[in-house]
Amino acid sequence: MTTTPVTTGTTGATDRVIGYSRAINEALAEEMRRDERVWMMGQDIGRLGGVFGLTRGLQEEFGPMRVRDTAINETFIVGGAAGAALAGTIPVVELQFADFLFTAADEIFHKLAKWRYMHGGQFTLPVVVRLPSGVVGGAGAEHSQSLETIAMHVPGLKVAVPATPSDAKGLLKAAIRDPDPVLFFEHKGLYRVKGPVPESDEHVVPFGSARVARAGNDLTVVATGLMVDRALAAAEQLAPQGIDVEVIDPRTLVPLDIDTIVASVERTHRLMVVHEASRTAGFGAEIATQVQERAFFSLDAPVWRVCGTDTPLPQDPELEQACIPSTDEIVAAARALAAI
Amino acid sequence: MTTTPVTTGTTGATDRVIGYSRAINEALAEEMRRDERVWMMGQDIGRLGGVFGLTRGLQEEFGPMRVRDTAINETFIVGGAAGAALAGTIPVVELQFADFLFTAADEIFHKLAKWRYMHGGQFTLPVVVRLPSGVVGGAGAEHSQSLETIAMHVPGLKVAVPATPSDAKGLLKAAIRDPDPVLFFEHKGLYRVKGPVPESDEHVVPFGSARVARAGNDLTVVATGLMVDRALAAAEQLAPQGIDVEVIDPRTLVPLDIDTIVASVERTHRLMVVHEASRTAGFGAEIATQVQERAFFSLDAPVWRVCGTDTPLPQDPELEQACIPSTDEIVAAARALAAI
Amino acid sequence: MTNDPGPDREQLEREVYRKVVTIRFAELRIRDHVEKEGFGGFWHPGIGQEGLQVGAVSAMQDDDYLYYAHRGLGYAFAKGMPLEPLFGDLLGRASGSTRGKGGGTVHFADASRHVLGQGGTLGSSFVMGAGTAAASQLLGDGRVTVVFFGDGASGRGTWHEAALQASVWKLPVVWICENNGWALSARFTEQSPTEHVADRAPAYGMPGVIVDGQDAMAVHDATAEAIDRARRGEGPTLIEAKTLRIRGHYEGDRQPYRDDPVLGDEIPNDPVHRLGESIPDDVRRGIDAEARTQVEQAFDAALAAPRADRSVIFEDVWA
Amino acid sequence: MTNDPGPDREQLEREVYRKVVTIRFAELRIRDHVEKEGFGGFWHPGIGQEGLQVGAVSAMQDDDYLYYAHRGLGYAFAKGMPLEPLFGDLLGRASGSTRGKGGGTVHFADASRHVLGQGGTLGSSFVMGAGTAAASQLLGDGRVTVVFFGDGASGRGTWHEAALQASVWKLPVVWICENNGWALSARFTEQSPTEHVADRAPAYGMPGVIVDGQDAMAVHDATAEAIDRARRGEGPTLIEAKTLRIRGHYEGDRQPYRDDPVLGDEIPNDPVHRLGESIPDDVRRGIDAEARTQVEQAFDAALAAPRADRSVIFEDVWA
Ligand SMILES: Cc1ncc(C[n+]2csc(CCOP(=O)(O)OP(=O)(O)O)c2C)c(N)n1
Ligand SMILES: Cc1ncc(C[n+]2csc(CCOP(=O)(O)OP(=O)(O)O)c2C)c(N)n1
Ligand SMILES: [Mg+2]
Ligand SMILES: [Mg+2]
Repeated sequence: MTTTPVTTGTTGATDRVIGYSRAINEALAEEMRRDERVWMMGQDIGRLGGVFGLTRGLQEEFGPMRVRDTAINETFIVGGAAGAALAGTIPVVELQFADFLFTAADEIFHKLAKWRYMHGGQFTLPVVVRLPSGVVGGAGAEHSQSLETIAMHVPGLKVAVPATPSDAKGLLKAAIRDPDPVLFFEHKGLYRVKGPVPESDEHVVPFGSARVARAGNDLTVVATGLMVDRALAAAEQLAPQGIDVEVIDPRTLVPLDIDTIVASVERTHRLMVVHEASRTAGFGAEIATQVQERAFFSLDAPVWRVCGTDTPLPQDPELEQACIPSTDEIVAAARALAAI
Repeated sequence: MTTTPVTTGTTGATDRVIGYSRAINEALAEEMRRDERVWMMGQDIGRLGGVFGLTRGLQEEFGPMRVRDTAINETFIVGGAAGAALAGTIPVVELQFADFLFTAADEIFHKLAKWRYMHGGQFTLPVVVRLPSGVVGGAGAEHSQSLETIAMHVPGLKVAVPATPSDAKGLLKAAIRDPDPVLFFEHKGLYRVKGPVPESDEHVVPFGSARVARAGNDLTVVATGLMVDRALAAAEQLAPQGIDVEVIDPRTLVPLDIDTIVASVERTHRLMVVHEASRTAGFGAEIATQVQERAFFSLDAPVWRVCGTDTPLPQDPELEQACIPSTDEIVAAARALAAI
Repeated sequence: MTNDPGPDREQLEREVYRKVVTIRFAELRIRDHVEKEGFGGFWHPGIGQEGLQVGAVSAMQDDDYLYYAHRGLGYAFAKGMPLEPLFGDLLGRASGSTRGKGGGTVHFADASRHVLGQGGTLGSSFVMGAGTAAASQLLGDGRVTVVFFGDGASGRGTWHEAALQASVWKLPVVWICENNGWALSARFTEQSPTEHVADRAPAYGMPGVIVDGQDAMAVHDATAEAIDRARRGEGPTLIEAKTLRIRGHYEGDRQPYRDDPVLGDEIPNDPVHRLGESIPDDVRRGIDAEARTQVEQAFDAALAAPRADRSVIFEDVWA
Repeated sequence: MTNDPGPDREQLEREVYRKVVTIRFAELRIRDHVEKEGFGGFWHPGIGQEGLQVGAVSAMQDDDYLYYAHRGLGYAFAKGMPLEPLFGDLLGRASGSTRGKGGGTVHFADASRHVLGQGGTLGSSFVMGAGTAAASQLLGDGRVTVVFFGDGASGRGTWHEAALQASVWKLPVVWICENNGWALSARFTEQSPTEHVADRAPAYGMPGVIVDGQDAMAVHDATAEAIDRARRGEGPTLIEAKTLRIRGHYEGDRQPYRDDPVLGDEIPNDPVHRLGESIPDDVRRGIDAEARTQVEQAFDAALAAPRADRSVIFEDVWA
């Protein structure tokens, strides 16, 4: 079942509590103010402000040339961004649904990922592709997927998976400032979630630094996106049962901060990875494999995964929730794993 | 460095020694003779017989309507195959390079993989997409990739990775007879390799049954495609050093015969996965993870991977070989792993 | 069904009217439900576009293949699908044509009636439709494939790849563009350098026909001609039916992006009225009453049907 | 460089001749190498198509952007890239423009000369080129982007998406189709329902210009006009240069798929001869001799250069 919006993270002195959507919108506005070369294109992002409202007000402030509505042409949106980057601009483009990366896959996995390499490092491709991701309520098999693992497998793309408003803002700002192409997976189920965000134009979260969302000693749980809050909720349920869970959110999959995860497992001796993406060949397998490669003799039990089903996602909003991990499933799995 | 073509497998009484290409060509011809609904389309497959010569002679035998040359339109080749399957035919299509699945990704990962599911099981999509895969000599970053893991991650697609002429023929025949869509990854580097193939129109290799290419007791090596021969060569080098390697070729990744792998590891207590695909989030991670999930306490050492580099592939034929596992690397890694 | 004058024509017109008015009631019933009960997912209303949908499909034979678009149920109903499974899909019921699973606002199917379904990515049916037609050509089964799409979808590259190949191969396929002037928040005039989608037909060596989409019988006739042409082996035709998007992109869309007045409930050039004109009042009233009852009963039945069981999640991944 | 008559024109013609003949010698030198030494990868000869490549690029300003196609080196050389790095790429040398790594037969680049490279998937430069032009429009830098492509590549959907958007946005981009009648083993006539690629231009609301691709100066003039138009903000133009594929798809292709006689070494309507006609013999001989030497020296230097070190494999993945 859907979790209701919750506030995550601790509030600092100068933090405001704002929504994940608002945080993204602020990052876009601030970076466009900071650097004239930054611009955006995508379907319905201008006059409408985006199908999820993420770009609201930006066309008013920056005009129709810097916040540009395209036709229904994903290969142009992404491939055009690659070409525009070669000409000295910094395009931040939106696909309406992360799933649509398949309609521009040559542009993402060949052009963005490899152009620099193929041409001997003569160019940089500072492009950000914003990808509203994950299950959100009846959007169906081609509008609900979590496809970040594919981006992790193809070398040349950085991959962000923010789980909180603060990270959404800070990672997006980092992505825009990064000279490399970034696939930025925003979770649609988090858009309305609120949380503390530092009051600063320079709130930039570096790629490759995991966040320990909850410290614990008995079991390490790695989770991303919507699953971070569910893992935290599970941890709260498990604490009174004597299972003290450490929850780690890697925040970016490329680069991946495996050191933080390994260090945690070396203390807890148990690891579980939770992700919404379908189980088989998902990024949970990569994390599991790296951890056992590096800390095999620290592990007291196998690494477990709690993941999305190996099925397409049904369109029904109730059925689709049954395809991704619930807090209850995480609790049950964690208890069983802790008992091994 | 490139291995020279070798003969793999044992020869049965009624076997002939033929090439991997020839085996594929025979499978196509036999299945088209057997079932009128089977037909093919793709670029240059008719009059030319395919850029790699795989479909030579087929247009002569079956005519230009059943072996049909298309324009340069990968979305049509795959999406059209999906539509043609709905109308009661069995299309076997070729993309000139496996990499081009990115130019038809919506058609592969959405249409082929999900159409049946989205429409409540009313349709079957018996489509085979033939995908010449892997490094072959100076073809470059967008013509040399091993992308089978992506197909493994997206539910709804079966995935074959034949390593021998016999399996190429038997699996292709199984693929054509399968009611589900199959991505058939042929390794370009194996096209000229010869091996024994049963003399029978009914040589069908079932999906989901791994082949133990070499029995051994000290270490299990799982390898696919071009890597099977390298793993076998490594095993021969290791045997006199007292390391008896079992080499398992899963032959299909979806479905995956994990039972055979787990059973082997329960005897050898050590596992190494070798693949040409780039390391991170490759299928080696999935196999490693499943094995430690199911046989953690049988493992005496971490599961290791010997894989392609996490880089795009350079176009230079020498440099590209340095990006994929060599026999020497497999030998070195196996020795180190056996010593843990 | 062909374009005869005389009694056959009259019967055809009544049948088209019956289907159009049934769909209209269905559209209104769904709107009512969405407004009052809310709804899991999005509903893209086809209200006002029913005439062209029914008109075109009425020119198809039973075993011709249909790929519909996302705006309403008119296409599928016109092809013979009963209302209950359509509502069932919409409401996520086990009685839906997709057994409540793949269903919802854009997916329904009926293999027996050759309603082949729809992809969630716009424009994916261009290539699929051409492929279906290629199969018919190969099998010599005499079937024609009809593919509906919006003006927005016409910009996708799959159009180009499918249309070139279909034309060169002379495939039996008919493309019907419902040009309602909008693609979500974007006006067609902002997405197209030419005035009409049909202006692109010569690039593909195929006829481009523009027809008034509010005139169901005109769309029927244009489609019948294109289908005949396709069946004769002369290749594809591009039909552009000019229509209007009466409601927003989805039911509930307040259309803040519009600078012109949003259309009210009044449907300009309403296909229902237009078709109704030539039908005697009492006959028309009879048809209306029956249609209304049919819709109410089917919707109630769908509402009363059970939701799909979770076990269906794992079904139909593999054949 | 504009289309003046008089002394400027004469100088331009000589410069075009010099570049065309240099590329011709380069083509012959490479063929020789491929035949004698073999070659890692494929070489797609541009022999016979050099005239149109050089003619078109000669109409570009230094800071205009170039996306070339896979047939030969003419485009890049004409844009000012020296021969040695081009040969270096071809031969996998560290001295290649891509440092011997991404190089080979289809990738080379020169950021300083705005030679932006090429994708291995045909048609990917349609969308990239439109994007580069969109950046120029945004920055107001006055630059024009020129995109070369083959008749086969014209069938890819990326063309449709890029061309529609470029036309609606009036982007400063010029599309140049080298129609050599073949896409690998497929004749253009089997891939296109229209006689000319340029017949598709009206669908995109842009001018479509057909020009004799063996006439370098005619291609120059057509390109100059299209570039002017683009620079004035009037949007894209589609130029179709009719040419011939003299050798097979790749060097060594025996073209078993052809039912007509394969072209020999004689180049019909040879652009070299055509350009040479108006140049006095002694001047021409001087240019030829210099070009020949230049090619020999550059090729020898490339051959002598070291191969790239394995360490480059891990470079340039990230900035
Ligand atoms: C490839 C793809 N891009 C974007 C979308 C999101 N989307 C759904 S409907 C729509 C507008 C479609 O406009 P049109 O084709 O004219 O149909 P209409 O809604 O007007 O009937 C968009 C952009 C999509 N489903 N698929
Ligand atoms: C998307 C894609 N499909 C197929 C190919 C394989 N391929 C390379 S060149 C070629 C023929 C190209 O023909 P054309 O565009 O006319 O150029 P020409 O070779 O005649 O110069 C093909 C099919 C490719 N590189 N990319
Ligand atoms: Mg529309
Ligand atoms: Mg050509």
